[in-house]
Amino acid sequence: MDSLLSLAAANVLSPMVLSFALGFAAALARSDLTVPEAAAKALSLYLLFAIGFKGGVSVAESGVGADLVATLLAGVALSFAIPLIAFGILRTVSGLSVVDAAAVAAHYGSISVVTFVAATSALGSAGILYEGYMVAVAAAMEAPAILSALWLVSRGRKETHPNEDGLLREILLNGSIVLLVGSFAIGWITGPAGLEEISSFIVAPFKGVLCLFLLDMGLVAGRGFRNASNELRPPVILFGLAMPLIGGTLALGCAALLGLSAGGAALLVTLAASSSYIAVPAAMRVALPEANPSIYLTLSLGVTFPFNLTVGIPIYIAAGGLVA
Amino acid sequence: MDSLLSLAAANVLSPMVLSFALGFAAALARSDLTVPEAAAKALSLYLLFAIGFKGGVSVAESGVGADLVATLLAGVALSFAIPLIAFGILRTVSGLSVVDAAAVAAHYGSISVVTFVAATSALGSAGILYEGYMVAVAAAMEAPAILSALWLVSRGRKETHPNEDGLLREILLNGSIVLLVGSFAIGWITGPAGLEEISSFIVAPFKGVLCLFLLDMGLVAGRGFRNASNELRPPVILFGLAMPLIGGTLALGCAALLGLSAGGAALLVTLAASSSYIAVPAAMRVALPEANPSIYLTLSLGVTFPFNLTVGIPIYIAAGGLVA
Amino acid sequence: MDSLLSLAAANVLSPMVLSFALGFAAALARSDLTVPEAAAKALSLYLLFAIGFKGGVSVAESGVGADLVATLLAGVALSFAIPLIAFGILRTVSGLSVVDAAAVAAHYGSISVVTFVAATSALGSAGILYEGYMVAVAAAMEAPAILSALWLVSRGRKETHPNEDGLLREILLNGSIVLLVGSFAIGWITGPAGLEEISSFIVAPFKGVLCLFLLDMGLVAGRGFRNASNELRPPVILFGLAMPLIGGTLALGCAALLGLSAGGAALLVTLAASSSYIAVPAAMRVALPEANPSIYLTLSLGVTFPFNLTVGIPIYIAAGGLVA
Amino acid sequence: MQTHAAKRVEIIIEAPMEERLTRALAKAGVTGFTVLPVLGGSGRSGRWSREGQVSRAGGMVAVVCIVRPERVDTLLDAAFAVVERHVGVVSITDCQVLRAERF
Amino acid sequence: MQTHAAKRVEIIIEAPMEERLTRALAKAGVTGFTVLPVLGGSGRSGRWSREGQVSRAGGMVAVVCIVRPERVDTLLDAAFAVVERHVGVVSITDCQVLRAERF
Amino acid sequence: MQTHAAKRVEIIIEAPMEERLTRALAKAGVTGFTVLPVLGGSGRSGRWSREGQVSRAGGMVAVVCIVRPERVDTLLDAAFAVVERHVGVVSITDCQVLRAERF
Ligand SMILES: Nc1ncnc2c1ncn2[C@@H]1O[C@H](COP(=O)(O)O)[C@@H](O)[C@H]1O
Ligand SMILES: Nc1ncnc2c1ncn2[C@@H]1O[C@H](COP(=O)(O)O)[C@@H](O)[C@H]1O
Ligand SMILES: Nc1ncnc2c1ncn2[C@@H]1O[C@H](COP(=O)(O)O)[C@@H](O)[C@H]1O
Ligand code: NA
Ligand code: NA
Ligand code: NA
Repeated sequence: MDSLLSLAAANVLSPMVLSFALGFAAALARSDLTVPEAAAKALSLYLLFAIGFKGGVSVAESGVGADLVATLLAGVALSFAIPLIAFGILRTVSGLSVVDAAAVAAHYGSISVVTFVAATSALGSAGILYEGYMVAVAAAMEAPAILSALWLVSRGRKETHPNEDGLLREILLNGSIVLLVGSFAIGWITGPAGLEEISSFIVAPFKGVLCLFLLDMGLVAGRGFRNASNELRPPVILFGLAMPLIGGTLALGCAALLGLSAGGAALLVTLAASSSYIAVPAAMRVALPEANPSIYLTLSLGVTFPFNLTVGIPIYIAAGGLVA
Repeated sequence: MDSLLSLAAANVLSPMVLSFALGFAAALARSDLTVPEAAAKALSLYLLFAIGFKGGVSVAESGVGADLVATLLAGVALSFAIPLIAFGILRTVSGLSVVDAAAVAAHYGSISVVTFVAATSALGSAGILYEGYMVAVAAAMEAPAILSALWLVSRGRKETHPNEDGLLREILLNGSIVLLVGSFAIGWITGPAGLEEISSFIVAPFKGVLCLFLLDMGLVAGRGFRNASNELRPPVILFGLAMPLIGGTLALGCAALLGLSAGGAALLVTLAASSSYIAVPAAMRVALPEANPSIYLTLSLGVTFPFNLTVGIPIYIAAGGLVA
Repeated sequence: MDSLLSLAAANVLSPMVLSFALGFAAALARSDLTVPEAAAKALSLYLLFAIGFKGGVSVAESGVGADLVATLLAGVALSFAIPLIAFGILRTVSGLSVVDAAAVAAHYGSISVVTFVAATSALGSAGILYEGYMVAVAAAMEAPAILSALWLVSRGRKETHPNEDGLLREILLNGSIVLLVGSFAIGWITGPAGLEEISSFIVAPFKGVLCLFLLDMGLVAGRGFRNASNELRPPVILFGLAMPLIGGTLALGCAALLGLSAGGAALLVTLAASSSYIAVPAAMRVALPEANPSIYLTLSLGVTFPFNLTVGIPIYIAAGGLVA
Repeated sequence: MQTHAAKRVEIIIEAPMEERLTRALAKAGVTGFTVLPVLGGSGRSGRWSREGQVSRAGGMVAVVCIVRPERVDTLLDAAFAVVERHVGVVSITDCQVLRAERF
Repeated sequence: MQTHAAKRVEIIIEAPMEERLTRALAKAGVTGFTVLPVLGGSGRSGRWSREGQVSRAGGMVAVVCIVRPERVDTLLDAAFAVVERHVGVVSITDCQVLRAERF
Repeated sequence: MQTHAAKRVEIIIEAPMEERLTRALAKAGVTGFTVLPVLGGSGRSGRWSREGQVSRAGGMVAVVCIVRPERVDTLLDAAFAVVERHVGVVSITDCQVLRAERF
């Protein structure tokens, strides 16, 4: 308990989380502070490239076995399953329509790479190791949830086909998955020698870049929250706080069965607990345009993301320590 | 005198100032070299974040006392007072209209963060220490001058109210003030431990980033100068060269009274001598749209900024050494 | 031969080349991965600034003599001559019109800075030194080829004048030449002391930035190739693979005559072998709008650039070793 | 396909005024508009370009509003009150729209 | 100078739909169009702005097609099939063009 | 509100030609125009997009000029001389403007 508290304090008072808080507060105060869209996108490319590359290098160092495949499959299964649970809960407690509930559910089955990155960074500060292949698991968990959500909607009607117009291909080849998997492969191929060549670009400044990126995330989350908070009724907000813990608990069970390390377990829990706000919203605009974006975006980015970043990650790290 | 000359030489031949000169020359030669707007904005966010953060950390290290408050108040007073002096001079010698003179005056009461950053960088190269809270003083000096200018204009007529349409809130919450103050607070809270985490992002590459940023400033200043130099009559240009020295002398007196260190005095003088080209122009477009932007922008960015960057900063540093 | 193979393997399996391959593959697979235009431009400004600056510093260290001037003149001569050869070959084998052939020829006489940068980076990894002034040679070789091409076209008709509407000035003052030459001058003036101030910005992260930039180049090249590959008939593609070797051989002869070091020879060969895809296409749109951009852009960026990056550079380095 | 007459109003205005303009439009009941970025331009106050700017100070934006013909006067009054003292250009074009119920 | 009557169709649509729209246009034989970026806007689904977005999820673009008058119905049918279920606005204006052979 | 008839001319042209076009316009006495960025498009020379470009080489811009009706022919002559050999599209629309003294 003590260590949980000190973990939480170290996390909340880190430059990363404080940068997010600064952005969030600036947006609520309606400051005109903004990070240009191109810069924000460049920062996210950097983070994806760096995290993928480092994951690949660590797999090159440690070798790869059945555990990678098993964890990948577990991640995919979680991503398929969590939307079904989320949908059931939302339909019971929230009063959202089928389409809105399915769209929200898709976000919680998928993952947030930035939450994952923040968790790896917190693990690093705490000196806890984790399996390098968790990056690949993150990539594998992005898409399945979208299929679950489309299936949930299509049960009730005929017209939406998951593969309408190449949507499936689009989801699987979306930029962040490709970059994450690709840089993972590059890291794997070039190994520690490759890392040495570019480590003063992808390792040394990493946390600082993360600060600026989280500043922008805070701005965006704060703006979304300010504009749309009145569309979120209390049961929906509560869902945004409880669902990470439900998904996380499920993932904790998987981690125990898989025999992951403490750090690996913390990351699998974080992935399950996190919710998407890039890939899934874009897919929803194409596949379920009737779903209201201010509900799913605000909930994911304005409620669950800050919750995970501040309170969630220390809990998930502590939980990871319990099962390892 | 010798040390002033060697200081000046070291300053003018630094990669930073030469990068500015390159940009200025490229613009005058009508090269199509440009830094994309989003990149320039991202660089400035980086500089603000880094300078604010480092200031906060140094306050965390040295503690804070009455001197911080006294210097803040002195800065605010300078920012209120300088536009009145500038306005008087301009109305006497330049032939500018009331509105144009007030708009120009507002720029000189406010500050240029980049000039401040360049001065801290020159102090760093010369090994001169300064009070970390000077960053907070910089933030406090951005806005008051705008109010002075609006008051100068409104004396003559009824319609302009300083608080028209939330302008005051806009000025106080403008992005650069919020980021500077916010990152100062983050640095203060996280202290040296926080700095260590992100120093290879905000300390090591700082001067290099400043070079690229000054390259862009040179391009913009050169373009402005090329397009609008014929709108600046000699007395106005002279004002742009003399006003920094007048404002700086005033600040030097304050620094002596406040008992600032040599570096702190140099920075207070630099702040008073520098003129705004971001926050104040935007406020002028809203509040005094009749004022001619090519006068105030070109004077501030094309005359005073280069003057301060090349000749001014060494003088201000030498002056700071006199009163400490 | 052995060392050529190991050089080639080290080159192809470097993070830089693999990043390019990732981008190329992502584009062919029609992923929506993109680098924002502003970010790509910022990365290229960084690379130009860094490579120019470092070149200038190394000239400051080693002094400068007749060899610099001689090499510059050789580079200019190559840039004038190669389009004539290329044009002759294209008109003989490819069936391209006079205008299209001239436009393509201009690209091969000019140079690709990124290919040059990749070659310096490969030399660095292999521990081979080179003359710092090769950067200036690169800058000098950008423009002459354009004049050759315009002359080739104007022989047949009256209307196109090389200096139409200030085109010549535009070419000579184009952004990348100005930045390369300017930062070279800054590096020369500030010397090793200047480099020390900003080396953690322009030296340490250089290869990592190059990875991200090459990722984008791969995306662009792949997209171009996907869209326009059907416009490139086999003889034209073959030209895109053979012309680098022809130009490179010519340069190798010059390097031997000039007595360049192994690294310097490799770079002169690389410059001659590389083809432009920024400055020349823009000039062609203005001066030869009838030429089909999908031919010259795709050939230069989709065929020759990848060839040089993967297979060419190791060959040119090996060749440089032969004449030194 | 069934179309309906409407008016397309295009307002080119300084970026620092965008917020004020859209607030005035909303107050006048005009809740549909689209904001496009502007790279540069030229007018009585001379030539300018995004490249010659530090930050937001001097940029412009184009605000496009499509409204029913009977609403165009309300819109112009609201817009004019904001644009009046500022540089900027307002133009109105006749157009046709699909889905008239949206306007 | 000789000009010819044509129609200018402007379609404001969510960025993730751009690809589908231009594919539908191409299928309907409309091969000339220009895509402009959009900074923000307001409509029945509220106010939005590029700044309030993470990445491409919610942005919009404006697609401008200039076509001969007799082709406008084909174009509208194709566009409408894509826009129908989505937010977005379609407007049509009469215009004149140079070089009619290009359309 | 009092409005006045004018013409809105929209010229979509390659970015490297922008400078030449605006110079030609200025020479013809057209000193008011606005330049909008373009993300991509399609025409006889195929589909292109900003993303498929390295730097400025292939991008386009849209230049919008609002002029008095009697000046439109001068404008078109000046524009056409620049656009003639280049890819690009010119369209002219009737419009109304406020503050006619500005045009
Ligand atoms: N006739 C015009 N046509 C199109 N845009 C114009 C026109 N006049 C002015 N503008 C735009 O409005 C801005 C300010 O114009 P002005 O107030 O005349 O300086 C210019 O920079 C242009 O972007
Ligand atoms: N009347 C209108 N005029 C111009 N743009 C509009 C209008 N209505 C909607 N839009 C644009 O279309 C987007 C979606 O509109 P809506 O579907 O009504 O939410 C808005 O964000 C605007 O960018
Ligand atoms: N009919 C059209 N409507 C709108 N834009 C067009 C049209 N035709 C061409 N364009 C634009 O002009 C560019 C060049 O066209 P083209 O010269 O036909 O290749 C295209 O990429 C489009 O951006
Ligand atoms: Na999840
Ligand atoms: Na000042
Ligand atoms: Na070449």
